[in-house]
Amino acid sequence: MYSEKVLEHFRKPSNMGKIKNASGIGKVGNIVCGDVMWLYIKVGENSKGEEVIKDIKWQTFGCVAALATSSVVSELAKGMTIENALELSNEKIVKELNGLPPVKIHCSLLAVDALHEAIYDYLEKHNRPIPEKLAKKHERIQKELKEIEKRYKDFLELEKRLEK
Amino acid sequence: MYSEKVLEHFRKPSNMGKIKNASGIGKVGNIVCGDVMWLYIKVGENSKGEEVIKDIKWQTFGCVAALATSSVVSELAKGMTIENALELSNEKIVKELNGLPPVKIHCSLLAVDALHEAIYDYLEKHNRPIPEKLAKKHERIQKELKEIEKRYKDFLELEKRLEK
Amino acid sequence: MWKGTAKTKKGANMIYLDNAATTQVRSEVIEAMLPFLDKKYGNASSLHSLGQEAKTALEESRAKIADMLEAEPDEIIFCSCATEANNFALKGLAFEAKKQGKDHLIVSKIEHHCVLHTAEWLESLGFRVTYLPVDEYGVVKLAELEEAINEKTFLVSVMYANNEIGTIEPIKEIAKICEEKDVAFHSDAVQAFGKIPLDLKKVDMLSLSAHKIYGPKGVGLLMKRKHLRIQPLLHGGGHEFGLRSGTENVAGIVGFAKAMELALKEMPRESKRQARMRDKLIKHALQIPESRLNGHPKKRLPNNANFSFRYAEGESIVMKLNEHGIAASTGSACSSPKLEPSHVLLALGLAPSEAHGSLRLTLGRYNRMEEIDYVCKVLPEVIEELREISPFWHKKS
Amino acid sequence: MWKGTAKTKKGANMIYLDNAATTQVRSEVIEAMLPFLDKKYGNASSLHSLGQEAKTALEESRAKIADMLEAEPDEIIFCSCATEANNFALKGLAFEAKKQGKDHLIVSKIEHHCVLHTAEWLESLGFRVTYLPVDEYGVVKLAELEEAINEKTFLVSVMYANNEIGTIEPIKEIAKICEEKDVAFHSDAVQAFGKIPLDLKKVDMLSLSAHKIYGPKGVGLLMKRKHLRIQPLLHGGGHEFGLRSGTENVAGIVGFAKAMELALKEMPRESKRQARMRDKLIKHALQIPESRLNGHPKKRLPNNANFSFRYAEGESIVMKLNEHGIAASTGSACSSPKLEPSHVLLALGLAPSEAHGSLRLTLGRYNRMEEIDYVCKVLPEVIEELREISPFWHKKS
Ligand SMILES: Cc1ncc(COP(=O)(O)O)c(C=O)c1O
Ligand SMILES: Cc1ncc(COP(=O)(O)O)c(C=O)c1O
Repeated sequence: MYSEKVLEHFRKPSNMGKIKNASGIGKVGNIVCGDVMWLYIKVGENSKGEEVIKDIKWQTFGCVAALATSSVVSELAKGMTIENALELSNEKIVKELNGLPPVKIHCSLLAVDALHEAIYDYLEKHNRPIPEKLAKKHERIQKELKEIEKRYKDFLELEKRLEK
Repeated sequence: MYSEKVLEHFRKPSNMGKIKNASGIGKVGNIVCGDVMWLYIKVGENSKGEEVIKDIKWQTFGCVAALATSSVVSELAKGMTIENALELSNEKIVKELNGLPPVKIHCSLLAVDALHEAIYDYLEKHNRPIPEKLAKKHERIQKELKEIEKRYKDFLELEKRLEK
Repeated sequence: MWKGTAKTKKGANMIYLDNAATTQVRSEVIEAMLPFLDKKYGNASSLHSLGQEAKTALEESRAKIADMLEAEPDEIIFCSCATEANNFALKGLAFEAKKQGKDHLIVSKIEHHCVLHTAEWLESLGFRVTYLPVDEYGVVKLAELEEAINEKTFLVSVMYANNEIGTIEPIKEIAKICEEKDVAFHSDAVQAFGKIPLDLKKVDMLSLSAHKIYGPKGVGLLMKRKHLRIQPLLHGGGHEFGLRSGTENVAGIVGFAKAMELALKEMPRESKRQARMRDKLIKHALQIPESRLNGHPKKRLPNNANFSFRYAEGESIVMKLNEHGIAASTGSACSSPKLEPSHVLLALGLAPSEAHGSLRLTLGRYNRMEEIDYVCKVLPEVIEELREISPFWHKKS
Repeated sequence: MWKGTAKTKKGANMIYLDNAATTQVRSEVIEAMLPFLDKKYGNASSLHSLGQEAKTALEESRAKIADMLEAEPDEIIFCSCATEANNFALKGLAFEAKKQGKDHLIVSKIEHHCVLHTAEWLESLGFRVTYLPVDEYGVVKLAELEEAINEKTFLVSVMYANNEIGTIEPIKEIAKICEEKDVAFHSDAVQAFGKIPLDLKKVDMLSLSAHKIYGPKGVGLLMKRKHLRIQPLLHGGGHEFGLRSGTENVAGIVGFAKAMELALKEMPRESKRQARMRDKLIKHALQIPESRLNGHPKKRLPNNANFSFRYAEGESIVMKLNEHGIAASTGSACSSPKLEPSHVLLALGLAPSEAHGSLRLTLGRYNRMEEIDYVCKVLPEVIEELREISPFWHKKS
């Protein structure tokens, strides 16, 4: 069901790990859904003086598609200007992976969301203006998260029980 | 589905044909049902002076089971006293053939009916008293025939059209 | 043990003229199937390589078949036989249509029992069914079809060609009427596929069975257009686009695709060759007194000959022929022999003596003209023999 | 091409630990099937010798199987898979029960999807369904069963052993309750047959599938006691005592009978041998931190091990193992992978991180202890690797 490209990323994912003192962190997904991505970015300047994603790392709990999309998003975004990174779409990710099974398309969404959330986090922390589109997206992501937590309250309680 | 015994009778049926100047004829079944038997008997006396079936022949239109039961009934009845022939049952026929498929059991009934109708015909023609059981059976057979002719009137009309 | 690829195969040294009942699996098909029974045994739903290998074979077969039927791959739903496909088509659409307030379906009077009895079952649940009459050759009456369709009608089901008498139905015209009236059209093409070219552009659902075209028993398919919503007949794990659950019979499906491919490839040649044998059979059989050809004289399958011989009963004919090493059938080979004459022959308006005296000879790719010559010699003898025993014949002569 | 009878078979050089999903067809079974694909291809409903030869093989298989299940031959109804058998059992009885004014059925929460989704479909038609809870090991709660039965209840369906977690249900006790309350009892024994001895005396209906016991895909059966009336799911030619129409898959059925026979013969030895491998797997897997065994520690199938490894996602575990040449599964191998965690694990009360981190290893007759040793070495590495990438694990450590 997975393309060879997906499997390659799954076998040898790029940029996995954590950035200490990251410029921004995006945390998306929820354990109840089985996919969680944390994405770290380090923002810097390129030779032209533009703000770019100097470094990027991620930690993902999830299926093959979740791991592969994390990896490919990190590869694509690395070195990109913030502006361009905000234009990154899940179609682009799916295409880059030579397609994903229909049931797994949501994973590509998740990876792009994680990147954009990290950028939001960076912009907010630095009191920078937040583009309207990004603000809306952030709102949607947070709302969805709340809804899931509400809907699966009992299920999440079980998780808390385990943590003890 | 058929026992080897049934197939033997089918392959080499005994006593098939017609008796000219038969003592009695039994005609049972109907073309709409797909099985028709005409059974001829010649009655005579045996050495003990008893009335016996000296000769027996049959003509049958029907399936393998119909042909085989015609054959086996004729074999069994040949030489029997009238009394014994009236005791011949379809269970006996089925047993003699080492069984019949459930959907074909009715064929064994038909063959015994034909024999008993021939005896009825003989007794009636000679103004002989008719045992009550046989009279009842004759009534039943004739009633069933009428019912079938009534029920399948349209179908039988088609047959008449063909005869023209 | 499996010994390989004889081009001409035979079973039990019989002259097999019952190819409408079932066919011998082709050597090429057995060979295509074997790896999926043996080494490539994965479950097509499993994630690991063995599973994915099976999945790939499954989807390749689906794509090939879709191509042959001018359909999309996700319009091909594999199942266990044509009986299932027909039950699925009728019931699946009926339960869905009910939600839209539609409750009427139309089937021809000469459909296979698996369509007719399904329609009757739906009647027992409150659906209404029109049983469409046919003419004396078994051709569905188009004017009556047009009249029967009303605003509650959700489905018309007419077979592509009849399994007993071989009559080919006017599928294009029926499909056109259904399209105009916006009613779904299903066709049981079990006997037609691989024998005549099919025009499926306006057919919404189509049923096929592998074992009728030199494939294995236990595999069939329903082709169903995407625009048409139907409910599953088998609920479960969600296989086959959620429409037919149950672990896919990969070996069977691979064999099915292979059998279809070969059937289409050989069709031009085989249909001509078999038609020649059929025509010889017809010519000789009709020289027997009081015989008739059932079905359409022209619009009939190249491999089907169906006769009535008055005063010779069908089962007995078949068994006499069997004694001569010829495998034939009286009507359809459905369940165990029943007492009623064929519903198809009755629908044609045959008289009792004709309906009970029917013989179906269906040709296949392993038949040879010499076999037919032998049958032409034996058949009149067999009919004569049986008529000799029959009371009616003597009455006449 | 078929090369014959290796005693130890392997596909694609994998260590196959997904025997609950499907199994490799045994050489003996392939050999039993082949003649019925090749020379003995008759339709079991045909009157001629080729047909009768098939019929005889069919009925001999039926008689053998009836014997193994302590049933009568006419209580064995062949069909295409266990999915069909389960749909047939539930729907067939439901439509019949409705006529008697009964409309309530009870199924356990951990039934296979083909039971659960069938029950849901019946709900959509107005039937009422009780989904019976299980304890933390997956054992059905008998007291709740007793309470759930009412005068409208026509059926209780509880599987003999669960396909994901291997838990064996208290079938004897359930059957006794059903008998006392005069409710029919159906059990899906797909995973249990050939692994543990079955006690079927008080079971009214039983489902089996051939491909789980080294038989072919595409064959299953429903054992149904004569006293119980059910409606057909597939209407048609009236095959299988009028209860399941469609040309019988003779080759498949002959293979099924053979597979069952061999499974029972080898059961005493194989179940012990496989249990030893299972126990080794369990011992080693539970040494991995934050792992748990799902299902009952004692009352479990000899060939099933099911684990949760927190913070290592199931699909990824399976695919990592696949990279190491090990074929495993996360939960059931049903349809294509879905997003929800297994309904079985949820019914046990597992937390999200456990439910998403499950791994099912199911043993079979071709597995060897050396393979298990290798798996015990690889598994901890794989889990470790995946946890390395996971945000949660780092948070903890
Ligand atoms: C026209 C037609 N439809 C349906 C069927 C049913 O096919 P199967 O027995 O494979 O279910 C048959 C054959 O028996 C047939 O000839
Ligand atoms: C317990 C159980 N029931 C039913 C089934 C369905 O079997 P099949 O896919 O052969 O229809 C399976 C296997 O998938 C199973 O494990």
